[in-house]
Amino acid sequence: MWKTVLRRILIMIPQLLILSLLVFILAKMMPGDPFTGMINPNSDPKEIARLRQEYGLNDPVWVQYTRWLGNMFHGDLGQSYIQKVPVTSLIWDRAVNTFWLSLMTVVLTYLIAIPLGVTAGRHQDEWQDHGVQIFNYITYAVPPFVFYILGIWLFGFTLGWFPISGSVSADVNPGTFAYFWSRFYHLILPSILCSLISTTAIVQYLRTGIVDNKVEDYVRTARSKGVPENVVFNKHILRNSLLPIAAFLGNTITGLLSGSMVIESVFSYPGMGKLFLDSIGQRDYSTLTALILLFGVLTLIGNLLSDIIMSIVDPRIRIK
Amino acid sequence: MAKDKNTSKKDQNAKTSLPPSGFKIIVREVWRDKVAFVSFCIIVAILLFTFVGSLFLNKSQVTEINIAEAYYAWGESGHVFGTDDGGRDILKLLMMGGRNSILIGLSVTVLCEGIGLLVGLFSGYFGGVTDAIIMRIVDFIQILPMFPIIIVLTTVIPNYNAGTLVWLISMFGWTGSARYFRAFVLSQREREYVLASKTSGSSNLTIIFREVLPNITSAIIIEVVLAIAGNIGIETTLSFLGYGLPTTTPSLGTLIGFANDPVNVTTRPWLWLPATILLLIISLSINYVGRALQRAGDARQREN
Amino acid sequence: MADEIIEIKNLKVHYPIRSGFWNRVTGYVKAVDGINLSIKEGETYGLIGESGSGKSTTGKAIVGVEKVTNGQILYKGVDVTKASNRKKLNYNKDVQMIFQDSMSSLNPRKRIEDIIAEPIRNFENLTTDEERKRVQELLDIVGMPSDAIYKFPHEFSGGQRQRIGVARAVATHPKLIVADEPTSALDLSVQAQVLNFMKHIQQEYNIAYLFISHDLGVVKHMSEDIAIMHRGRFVEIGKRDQIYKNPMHIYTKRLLSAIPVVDVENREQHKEDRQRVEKEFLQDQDKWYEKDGRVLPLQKVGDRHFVALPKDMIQQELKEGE
Amino acid sequence: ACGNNSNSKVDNPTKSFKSATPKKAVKKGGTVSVALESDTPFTGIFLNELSDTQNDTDAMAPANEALFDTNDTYQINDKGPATLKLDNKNKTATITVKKGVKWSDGKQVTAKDVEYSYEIIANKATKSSRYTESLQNIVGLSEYHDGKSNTISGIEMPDGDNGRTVVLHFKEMKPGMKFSGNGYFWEAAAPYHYLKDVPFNKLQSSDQVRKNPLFFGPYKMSKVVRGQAVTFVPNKYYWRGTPKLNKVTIQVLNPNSASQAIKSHKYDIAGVVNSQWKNVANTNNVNWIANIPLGYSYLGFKVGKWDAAKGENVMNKDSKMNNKSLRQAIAYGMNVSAVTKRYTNGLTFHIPTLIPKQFGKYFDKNVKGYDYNLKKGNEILDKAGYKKKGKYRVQPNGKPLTIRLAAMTGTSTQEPIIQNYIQQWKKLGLNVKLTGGRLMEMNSFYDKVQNDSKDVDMFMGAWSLSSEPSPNDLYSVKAPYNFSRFVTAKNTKLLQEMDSEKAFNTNYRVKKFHEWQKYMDDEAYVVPVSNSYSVNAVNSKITGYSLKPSAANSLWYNVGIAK
Amino acid sequence: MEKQSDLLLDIEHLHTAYRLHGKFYDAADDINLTLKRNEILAVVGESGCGKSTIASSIIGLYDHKNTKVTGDILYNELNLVNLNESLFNKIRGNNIGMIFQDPLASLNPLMKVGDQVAETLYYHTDMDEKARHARVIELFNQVGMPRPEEMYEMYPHELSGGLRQRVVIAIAIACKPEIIIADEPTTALDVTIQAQILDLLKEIQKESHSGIVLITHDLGVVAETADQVAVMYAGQIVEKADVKTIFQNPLHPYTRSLLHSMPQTDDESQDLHVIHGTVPSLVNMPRTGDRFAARIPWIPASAHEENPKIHEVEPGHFVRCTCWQSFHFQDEEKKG
Ligand SMILES: Nc1ncnc2c1ncn2[C@@H]1O[C@H](COP(=O)(O)OP(=O)(O)OP(=O)(O)O)[C@@H](O)[C@H]1O
Ligand SMILES: Nc1ncnc2c1ncn2[C@@H]1O[C@H](COP(=O)(O)OP(=O)(O)OP(=O)(O)O)[C@@H](O)[C@H]1O
Ligand SMILES: [Mg+2]
Ligand SMILES: [Mg+2]
Repeated sequence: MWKTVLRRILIMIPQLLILSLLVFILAKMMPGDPFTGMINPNSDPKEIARLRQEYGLNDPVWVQYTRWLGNMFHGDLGQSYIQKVPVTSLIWDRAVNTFWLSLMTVVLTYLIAIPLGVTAGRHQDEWQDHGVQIFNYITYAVPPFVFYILGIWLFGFTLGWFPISGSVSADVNPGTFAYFWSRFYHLILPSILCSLISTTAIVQYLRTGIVDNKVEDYVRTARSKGVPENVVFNKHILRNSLLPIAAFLGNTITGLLSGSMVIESVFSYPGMGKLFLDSIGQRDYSTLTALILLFGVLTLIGNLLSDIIMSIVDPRIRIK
Repeated sequence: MAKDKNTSKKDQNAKTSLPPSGFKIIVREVWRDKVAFVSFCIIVAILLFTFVGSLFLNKSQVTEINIAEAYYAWGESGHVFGTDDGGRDILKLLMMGGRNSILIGLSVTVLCEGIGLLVGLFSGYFGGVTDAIIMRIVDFIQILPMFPIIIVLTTVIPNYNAGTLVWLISMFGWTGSARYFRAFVLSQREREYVLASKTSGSSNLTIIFREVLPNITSAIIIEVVLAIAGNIGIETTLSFLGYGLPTTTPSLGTLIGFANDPVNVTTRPWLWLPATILLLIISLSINYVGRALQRAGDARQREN
Repeated sequence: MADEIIEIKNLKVHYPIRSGFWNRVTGYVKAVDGINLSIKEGETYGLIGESGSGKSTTGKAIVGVEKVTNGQILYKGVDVTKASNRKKLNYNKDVQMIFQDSMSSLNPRKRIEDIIAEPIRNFENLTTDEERKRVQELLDIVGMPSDAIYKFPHEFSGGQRQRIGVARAVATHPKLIVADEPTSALDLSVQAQVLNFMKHIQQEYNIAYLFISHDLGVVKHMSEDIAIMHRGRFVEIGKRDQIYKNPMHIYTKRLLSAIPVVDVENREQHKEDRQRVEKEFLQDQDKWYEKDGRVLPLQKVGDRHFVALPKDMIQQELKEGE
Repeated sequence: ACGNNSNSKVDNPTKSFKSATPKKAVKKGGTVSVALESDTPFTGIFLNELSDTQNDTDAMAPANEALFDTNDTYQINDKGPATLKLDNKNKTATITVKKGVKWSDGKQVTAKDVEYSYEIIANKATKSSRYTESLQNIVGLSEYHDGKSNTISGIEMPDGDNGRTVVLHFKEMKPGMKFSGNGYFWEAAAPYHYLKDVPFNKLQSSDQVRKNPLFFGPYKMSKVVRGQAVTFVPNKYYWRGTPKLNKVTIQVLNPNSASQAIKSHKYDIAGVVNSQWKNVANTNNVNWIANIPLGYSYLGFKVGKWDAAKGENVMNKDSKMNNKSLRQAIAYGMNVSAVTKRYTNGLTFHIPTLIPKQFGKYFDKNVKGYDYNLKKGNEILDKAGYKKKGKYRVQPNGKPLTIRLAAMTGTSTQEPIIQNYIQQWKKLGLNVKLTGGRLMEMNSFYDKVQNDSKDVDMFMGAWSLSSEPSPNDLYSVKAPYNFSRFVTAKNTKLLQEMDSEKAFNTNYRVKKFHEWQKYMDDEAYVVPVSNSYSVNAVNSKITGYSLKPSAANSLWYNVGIAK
Repeated sequence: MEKQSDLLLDIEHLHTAYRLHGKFYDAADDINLTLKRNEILAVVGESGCGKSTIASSIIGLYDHKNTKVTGDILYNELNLVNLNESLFNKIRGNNIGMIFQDPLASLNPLMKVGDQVAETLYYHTDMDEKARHARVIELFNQVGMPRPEEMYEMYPHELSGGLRQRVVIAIAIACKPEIIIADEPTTALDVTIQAQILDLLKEIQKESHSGIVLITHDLGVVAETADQVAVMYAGQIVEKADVKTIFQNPLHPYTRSLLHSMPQTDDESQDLHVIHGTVPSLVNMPRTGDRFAARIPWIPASAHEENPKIHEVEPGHFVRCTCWQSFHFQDEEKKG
């Protein structure tokens, strides 16, 4: 298997190169540049031109690309034009935030989705099932941001139960319990809202899995062994139905780092999604290319992880 | 003469004994399932409301700004659903917007599913190297972060409108359905009727389109129906992030996008709520119909 | 004497196994590994073997839907392993196939008329009326009511469907039909219908069959010549009686002994025989096979009777047989 | 819409605005939280010489004090941490830091600290964006920048590094030099003793700048949550005395959430988004503290091109928009007052000229600008030969006339407002289309406008101004920011006179300003559109908060909780 | 249960009906069967005649919402019909073992085969884990699996069809049940393996003295293994006797026709016998009169009983309807 994994990783390299070139060109095609935002009567246009020159933005695109690529092979993703810090440190900062938010979201998602899916599958076509389905359809059809904004309005402002922006409050010291609590407290509302609407796919897969597996022959075999019904359900039906969800896991894990543009901008949460949107708005090329590339890598790793996970949990599948 | 009569009678006969796998089973299944039937009626009603309704509207009139009438609430001055920030009538915007969004959803679906179907058919049927190459391309496109790239492209493309939006979304959307259809084709290819056709001397193209394709129609119908439901709402998220359509092109996305501003969420629900509910109803209805179709498809699967 | 209509020389079909770091071909499944066979006009050639022995692969290679790794299939003296040659000859007009699973071999979305007419449309230029007439005739031949042409496959029972499959196979008046387990999915009485029927049309149109099955009773009923296949090769070929009355290879004996016999009185006896053969088969593998488990080359032991055994053993067997 | 329960505070907000909180007795201690409204995180470069975003400036405000206090017309006075003496004859400015002005680590602010700012700004390695043409008026600065010398020859420290006096030598003296924000010299100091060990190229990412910056203002930064929040505690060495509060926190808030934050009192001080005024107007326990910032929005017409080689604007006499009547008619077609009233209840208002009222005498109140008048617009067009052909007018030469308008995205009401103007112009028979079919985001907008794109005939932009009133940077031949690219002899002459030697005479300068405003009003190359109040919701328990220019430098020293 | 009676299973008037389009249709119609210790009872018949229906009724595994079972299935005086689930769970796997047709589908793809066997032991014995493991190995030996220790760790897809079926058998016999129900245990296998599996079943039966219900449609299999045979047609038992009688003196027209259509005759040139018509589906099944009558139309209607009963024509030989007395094959007609 390790050989296979290694091979898959090798195959990723050309894919990423193409992706990086694509992204680089796209980024350069966007109107404006990092210094467009500096236009105001207090800044000297000549100075802006000078900075452009100094940052190498006047070079031909391919020169910029090869320079960027060369630096990247040395682990240097460049300096953010806007934040004026190395992109790696910037991303690292945001990735940590996003990681916690996504982790909470994922955990909650599974905590909510699995019981729902199980209920729906077990009571197929009964009222429980219909209830779950309606919930599912609603969370699927209502645009997420409407959901988030209503949530923030109700729980953040009107009821005042939760903070409404940021990742931590300003007046706590890192390392203390208060700090930890504050971070957690900031996560609760966004992660609950986010998880509520991301349950759809899992619930659906689980339900279908259970409905399908219920009538499989091996379930009949289990019953013929005299296995009690609830064990039949948990040990045989449920476990087998969880397989397709296990396949999600890989992508979910890497999704932990990509963040969600929508939730992060609604909550002004300084994560990867927000960073991405900001870097587009501010034409922060270095951050932008690094991010898209990172998203690409994460997707690839996610697919690989999914395959590995599947091959671990499902003995029938061996990754080739 | 007599023979002719005979055949025509048989033809009638044939019509009545269409296999329950076709259109009939769908109708039957939808009719039997009351929720699906009601949903179907709702869809028809919405289509009438948006498409026929829009016929009576003049686009430039609907999107005309009248600042004096901005922000009328429900029912004020004859605006049933109030007006938006430019004094445009929400009800009329809803009609046109609904139509536009449905059209966008349909076009995206047609493009994505069309390309996906072709790719899936060829890739699945020929297998081997063809399949390997196509699937690598699909893999590559799937690792592209779709939303980020769409957003970048919307800022790059000079005259960004509904058409370009459709193309942009479809550019990424087809891969999923290609994979999906390919899986079906693969399972069909295993069936011996494909071999039988080969030994009967049919060409590959004939086999793909005349033999395999009809057998995955129910999968296609289901996929397409469910995809429409998903695609109608697809521009709303873009609108939220600020990369949606211009307001001169009313759409559900631009209407729901009013919810972007919390002030509107809390104090002017008429701006975004009707569109949200309309979108919800459309999605729900299509989903319920899709479900019934899926059951019809399953029933067929069992019969096979 | 009947002429040979197809001759197979040293046919090999190997499927590559890929593995290793670069996913390179590291080995082959030798599904068919060098068989020689010739089928005569109007005769039935039976092909028997356990699951996975390569029977279907052989059949598919003959009709030209499986890529041949090596060897020749000569039809009218032309090597038809090349697709271009098949096309030139309208090969599949003359060589057709009947499949095991009648449901999956009929396109569920097509009417019977279109199913049966497919080879006619591809190989012959008939007007619509002529074509319909022909389809009606064919249905008539296979004993189906004429209104069947407007129906769909799922409206028929298994036996009927199999007959439709046969009708399609004979539509272009082929000279050879490869029948791959045509009745294994059918009930006893339905099987009888289909088998009878296949025999009838054979007599009527002088069709040759390559009849593939693992049911020895059925093969015996159908075929004059029989080949026993194992691990992609033939272990024994011969006339029906030679095989059934005087089997020489242990594998043939094993197959034969495993057939359930409707002879309640002697069933204990059968069981003992069976187990004795099984034991022999398991014990002396290298006596019967090459060291790497492959089947030995065939040796002639009688008129049209060949067996894959070393010469010395053949002598011994022959003596024992006497 | 909800006109029936008319509420004066809602409909006529400006009446309830004050520029400072009521004076009350202050109690010691307390915490104040401030919302920093921004939809992006702040950068967090806490060094005046390197920071180039307003967010950073706002985020360090309680700790950051400038060298000079000003009066309400931005004229530098002697009340601040340092004094300024201008010598026109010798072309020098002498800055003297007061004794006792100390960094928050207790060290006196020295001449070297003042001088070091210039080093940071001018040194190439720091990549500071503050190295401007105006500053190069200081003798020796560009030589230092180009590496030709190791010191800045035009900056003298007569009492040595540790003295408190710095003498700046200028190549030329400017009338604006006595005003704060003029850009001719730097108004801050950098803690040399604290920064000297940091190489210039590392400065902007160093902890000394990012995490633990040093200031001499009333508070010092105690903690920075990168991009999100800053916490301040009192600077016990502060030269004016002890600040009142125990703690100040500044936190980034999405402007979208501003109104809700105000209503729910999440922050003690928060800005009001003007279009959300109605939602917050009835909030209790807040004082509305407002001022009118220096700046305006405008409609510009493209009549030429920037010649990069020559570094100057070149007007194209034959360009489509180079027709005074057309421009005037377009200006008459804008129902600015109706729009501002509708969407902001007057918090945004129509302005007549390009010099803001806040500049006092320099503002010419006789210039009336263009009020909405379709009839007049139509007349002008008719007279000028723009005949109607079908729905729209054609150019006098008979060619069809389509005017492409570039406009930026902004607040949520920007879209209807622009569409509204387009409709008004349609009533004049003018066919106006948006460049690109929709509002452009900022980058695309400036990309097109700055590069004189063919797709732009007119554009709606906005400038925020420094406290020095001269419009030279925006409208002169040599100004790249003269996006209209109009160049006329009269304009050039007026602008030059404004900043000439003679203009040290204030009356002369005022006269020239008035002449220029009249000229610009008539020519209408750039039509002023509107300006807005900037309103802050300040918790009524807070006292000492003021938006008066004279209070700016000592603002945070004065803010406290009322007893 | 010191003294065990020889009668293991007594099925009386069993009716099993499935709900189709809202109505219940009997798929097993008045079934009377007995199974004795040391006996293999074969139930034969063509596809769809209700064989599996009987099996699932005995072991109580059917969809309770859409299936109606009435009558008695007595096991040691315990009526299994509509027995309480938890009680039934004590019996399933323990007293009654079941072997299914498709060995791949019948095994959980995600569990090691050894664990699947051990699971039965877990619910019916108080063995600890080690003991269970040992017992599984013992069972694997018993069913003739090579390298049982290794096999324990395998997953179903890693085994060949024959080995999988052995695992399924091991599951069924793990607790030495008194009754084993084998529903077409060899249909999916090829001849040599089929023979091995059948031999194995017989051995097991010999050793454990259990009773086996063997469901099949292959008359050869019946001849090789069964002691008692019940021939089914359209939901009913049409003939029941010991195996010798069935093959040597078949009476019911259906039994005779089936035997006749086997390709076992030595004269290959002759046509095989074909039974006229087709098997009726559940919904179209005639509910009155002789269900087989339609397929032997040349036998006059008067020969059939109006409501065919099953008759004991000689001791231990039961035949439904009296039509057998006047039955002859169509081509024998002339001979009279
Ligand atoms: N496409 C393929 N790729 C790889 N191996 C294959 C392929 N098709 C068949 N094989 C292998 O070739 C061998 C022969 O297969 P074949 O289908 O000819 O057997 P068969 O005798 O027809 O068996 P059965 O009685 O089960 O139909 C088997 O081991 C099979 O696994
Ligand atoms: N769950 C069910 N619901 C409805 N009808 C059923 C159900 N199960 C079986 N049947 C019908 O009952 C009849 C008897 O079915 P059963 O499975 O017992 O036949 P069988 O003799 O086992 O056939 P086979 O040899 O094909 O396994 C058939 O007509 C079948 O279609
Ligand atoms: Mg085969
Ligand atoms: Mg069955």
